[in-house]
Amino acid sequence: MSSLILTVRESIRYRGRSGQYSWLAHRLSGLAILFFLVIHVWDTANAFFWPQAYVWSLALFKNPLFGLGEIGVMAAVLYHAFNGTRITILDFKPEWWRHQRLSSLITWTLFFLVFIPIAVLMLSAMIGHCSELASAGDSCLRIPAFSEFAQYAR
Amino acid sequence: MAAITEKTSDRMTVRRVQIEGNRERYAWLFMRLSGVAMLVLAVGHMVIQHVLNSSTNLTLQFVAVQWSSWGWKAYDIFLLWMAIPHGIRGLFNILSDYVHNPGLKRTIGILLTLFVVATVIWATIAISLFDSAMIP
Amino acid sequence: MKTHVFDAVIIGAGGAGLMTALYASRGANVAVISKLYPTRSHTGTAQGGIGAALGNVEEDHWEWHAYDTVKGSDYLADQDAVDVLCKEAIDTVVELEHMGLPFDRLPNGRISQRRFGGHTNNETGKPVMRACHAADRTGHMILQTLYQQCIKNRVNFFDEYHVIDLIRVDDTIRGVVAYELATGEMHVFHSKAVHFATGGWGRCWEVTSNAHSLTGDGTAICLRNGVPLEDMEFFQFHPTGIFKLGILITEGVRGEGGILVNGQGERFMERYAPTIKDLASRDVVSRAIFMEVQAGRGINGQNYVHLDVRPETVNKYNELAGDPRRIDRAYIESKLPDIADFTRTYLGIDPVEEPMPVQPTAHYAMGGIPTDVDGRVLIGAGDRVLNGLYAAGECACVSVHGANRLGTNSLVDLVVFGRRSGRHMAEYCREAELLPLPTGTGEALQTEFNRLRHGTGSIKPFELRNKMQKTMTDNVGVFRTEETMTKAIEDLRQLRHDYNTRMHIDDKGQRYNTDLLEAWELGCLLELAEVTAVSARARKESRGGHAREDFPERNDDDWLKHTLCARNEDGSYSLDYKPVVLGRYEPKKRVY
Amino acid sequence: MQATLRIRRFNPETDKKPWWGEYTLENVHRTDTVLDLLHRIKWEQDGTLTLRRSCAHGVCGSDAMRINGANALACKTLVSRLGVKGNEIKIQVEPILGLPVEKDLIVDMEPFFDHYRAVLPYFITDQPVPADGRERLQSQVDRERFDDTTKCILCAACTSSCPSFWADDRYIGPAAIVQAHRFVFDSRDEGMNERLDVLADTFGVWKCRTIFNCTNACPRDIQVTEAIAEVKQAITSGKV
Ligand SMILES: Cc1cc2nc3c(=O)[nH]c(=O)nc-3n(C[C@H](O)[C@H](O)[C@H](O)COP(=O)(O)OP(=O)(O)OC[C@H]3O[C@@H](n4cnc5c(N)ncnc54)[C@H](O)[C@@H]3O)c2cc1C
Ligand code: HEM
Ligand code: SF4
Ligand code: F3S
Ligand code: FES
Repeated sequence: MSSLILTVRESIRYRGRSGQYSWLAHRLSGLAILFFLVIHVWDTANAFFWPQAYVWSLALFKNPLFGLGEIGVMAAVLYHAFNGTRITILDFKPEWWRHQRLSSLITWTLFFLVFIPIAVLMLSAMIGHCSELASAGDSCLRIPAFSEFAQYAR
Repeated sequence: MAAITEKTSDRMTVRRVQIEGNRERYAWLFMRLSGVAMLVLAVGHMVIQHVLNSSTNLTLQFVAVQWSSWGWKAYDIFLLWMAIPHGIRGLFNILSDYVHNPGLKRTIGILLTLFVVATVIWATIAISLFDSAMIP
Repeated sequence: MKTHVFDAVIIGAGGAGLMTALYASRGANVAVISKLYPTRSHTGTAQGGIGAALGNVEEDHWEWHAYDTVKGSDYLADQDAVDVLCKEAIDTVVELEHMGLPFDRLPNGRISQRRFGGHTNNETGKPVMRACHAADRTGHMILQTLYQQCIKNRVNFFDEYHVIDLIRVDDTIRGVVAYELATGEMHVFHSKAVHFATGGWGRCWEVTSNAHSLTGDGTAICLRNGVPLEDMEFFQFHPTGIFKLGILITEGVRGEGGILVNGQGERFMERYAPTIKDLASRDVVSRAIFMEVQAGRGINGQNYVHLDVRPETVNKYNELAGDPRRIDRAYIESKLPDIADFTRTYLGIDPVEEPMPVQPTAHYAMGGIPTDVDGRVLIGAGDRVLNGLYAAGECACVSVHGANRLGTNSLVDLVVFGRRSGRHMAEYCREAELLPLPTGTGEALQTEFNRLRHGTGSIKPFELRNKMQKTMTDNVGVFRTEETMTKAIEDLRQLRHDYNTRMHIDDKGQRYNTDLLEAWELGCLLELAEVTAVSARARKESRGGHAREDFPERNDDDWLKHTLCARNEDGSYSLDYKPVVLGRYEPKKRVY
Repeated sequence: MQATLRIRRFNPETDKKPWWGEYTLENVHRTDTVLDLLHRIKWEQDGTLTLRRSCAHGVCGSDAMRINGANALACKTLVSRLGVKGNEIKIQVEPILGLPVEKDLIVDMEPFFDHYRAVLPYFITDQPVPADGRERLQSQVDRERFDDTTKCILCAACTSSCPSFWADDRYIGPAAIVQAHRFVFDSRDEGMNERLDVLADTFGVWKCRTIFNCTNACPRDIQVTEAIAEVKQAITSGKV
């Protein structure tokens, strides 16, 4: 465990360069996606095994708190995918490792270029949803009750 | 002094090597290959499900429409088979950086493998047996 | 005190020590003791190449190499030993290749060779391509390769152990005493044979190409144990050290066509050595630079000149000389990558675009522990062999370098004589007996170390070291006179007195006490500096690396002989001489 | 100019824990190296400051340490590169990470050399030497392939900059892989199977997560990550 503390502390303290930050971001994004994915898979499986729970969770996930998380996962997937591709390409083309600085720069640029418009789209959808509910006298922040979806019970 | 004018081949010598089979090596390859596959599958999935169709208007009926086609079912199953093992293997890589006790590491490995198998089977059943006609 | 028993111990893990270990370990149980991790040894810094008449590029013969070596030595080298050196050079270089050393290659796949100072075609007098090289890190590759082979052959290493004394009883060798850096513990290595390969002592001077660790320990230990040292007045100043820093710019730069230029933009070596110009031997070039500077022709009137290897300059002079070779940036980057790295790092200068500021730098000890061609240490003018005691490499004096060493010949010296002494030692150990250790071994050293550790004077070692380096540079440098050397001897006596009575160190601890060991090393340096000055003052002529303003000519009638300087009980030094072994080549005037 | 050095100190004989020592030096020049400054502190101010060094020009590999947060050789790091502000400079010096600190800037190098020895870092071949008693032949292209990795001076700057090595010191580390690369891609050497078996193992190349700190830290400008990638490729493709 001491090595965990050391790594975490020094990964921040050590004055590494783009490579170290790419690695940190890749690792953290990978973990974030995994966390989301596991929930997502088990949850989606409910569409078959337990529709009531699934529909309830759909409603729950419309909560802006989850919405923000979703944008985060989007960021994670995009970065992780681009950076993973970068690593893969360089791994199979070793001589390109000479240009790793450039390659991380390209990855980050690409990531922001793609992510920003997507984030805007997602955010506006979320805001639209909330204002719609608000005009109907409801709140998008309300946690839906499980019983609301009794018609889906098997 | 004729020797100096002779020239050896300009071609690089390439030789074959024999390396013992090793799980690490295949895992490494799998991470990259599944990664490339997911570049299309996962990013595509994210864009389609979470951008083009916002989850704010996602409904069971929408899922039913999608899963009425075997094409989409296959897409999702394939993504599932890539993503879960990839992600869990990634988690295992990270854990094995810090878990140095071989016994504990093995146990974690076994548990994670069981988890992958359970998840993949469970979700595959769900997707493939999902019958859109049953949705009201 | 811990005791270890081996057939033989080798002190030093540079090229000489490792080559010896490799051969000795084939027949005996050996230990290599080194105060540095082996790969940190100074052999690793050798750049330009290792000389051997392979004839891979153009006609060459070992006899030519021998002649160049003898001429380079200003006829002070022993010619029987030179023959051994040059003949076996070929074989050893090939052996290194067989051990995996990655030499640069020619288009036909053979070892690449280049020009180097003082190496000539004996018929035309023109430079010959004799220096086998691996880019400009030949020494690094030799050191790595030999260390790798030692690992392969499971040689025992004691890394970061300082040897501080030899155990000699009358005329027999019983082992050495070492100080373990990590713990501060004394260890006795009990053995039948001892081999010194501890390298040079360039740290006696201010501006030097030598590592901080090159403090002549083994040579000083031998001196203290009754071995008179040979030819100590001959210390080589390499002409091209980086201005002020002393970091070496290999002669290979000039081998590749680089030239020296003075403040007036003149290629001054044309005046001093009309035939081979910038590739004259080192003493000649160093003196030329010194004289240019004295005459006010340094760059901007300062005490340095320029070394110019810009492609346009090199190509211009090649064209003038009718030499078809042309070079470009890529060529320099591939042949001299480390040099380019040094100048970029330390000077911010790109050698492809700007000339480099250089000045002579203290570089190599021609003298040292006298040995025969099998590495056996010889005592006194009668060449009495001290059984079981060996030396090789820079700390030893065979003597193949005489009054001035040719570039590339040191690396040859290491491997040729390392190999021979390793073989001889293995054989010796087969027959010799392990004699008992005398009682009280190492106690005197404990006392000495305690004295150093707990000294209460007011002076710190570095002050003494600075003073020593200054007086050696000012008074026993490229040029010397009776007066300057007398001054140096007086200064050094005073420093030695201060060292013994008025010094203190800060670190009183046991573990990793580098403060203590630096102080002890200073003791070695002071002693060798004084031996150098004493030997030099007595030699009333100029020869090779020993240039006297008051005796500018070589004097073969009186001085064609080796100096031997012994240490007396009371700490004073006395001199003796022995004849030079001549052979095929009669001494004549040296012109390049 | 004036330099302030913060140095991580630890003396096992007197200290329970490491501490920061602060030292001020006057008359520091832009061309001074960090080693010069450490020497001045050791010689003029505090002789107990302990470090390894020898050649003083970046070729012996003794003085890898952590300077302003990143690994480098003290003797190859010029003050001018460390961010001089006006007439002042602040420099922080620590021992390299991942190896046990023995005293001040000295770490235990044995684990590092153990890993080095594990890759069989020596020439292996069964081929007899040429009958003419001369050198083996090697073409210039074949020689060029491993040129970069022959430059390694075993300074440990790379291995001790690698987060993967900090996490698990059984990882063989970039330096050992560089050393193995030097032999694996030498057309004269025949030990590639044994060597690659070591490197293909759990603590071999797969522990490299291409973090690239090693390449940035290498004072010899070796393309370390590239060399590691070549080894990975040799293992996956079965060709060298
Ligand atoms: C910058 C430079 C460039 C050079 N270029 C060339 C060249 O191109 N061609 C050429 O032929 N020559 C060259 N030389 C000269 C040559 O490199 C050296 O003379 C030679 O390497 C010396 O080798 P060595 O084995 O005798 O000693 P070193 O390599 O200096 O090794 C000394 C060993 O002794 C050990 N040691 C010392 N004292 C003790 C002690 N008290 N206890 C235990 N161990 C101890 C050290 O740890 C070290 O392992 C160059 C020299 C320098 C400085
Ligand atoms: C979208 C396309 C993806 C690509 C191109 C990709 C690529 C990669 C690659 C190449 C690695 C190996 C990194 C290394 O060994 O240094 C990796 C690691 C990892 N991936 Fe992915 N991946 C993708 C999607 C995912 C998904 C969906 C998840 C989550 C389930 C995930 C989780 C992880 C984790 C946890 C790691 C381990 C990180 C580490 O070791 O630091 N990845 N990915
Ligand atoms: S690869 Fe570079 S950083 Fe690593 S040990 Fe070798 S020289 Fe040092
Ligand atoms: S820092 Fe470490 S993870 Fe790989 S690229 Fe270098 S060895
Ligand atoms: S002292 Fe030799 S590398 Fe720094």
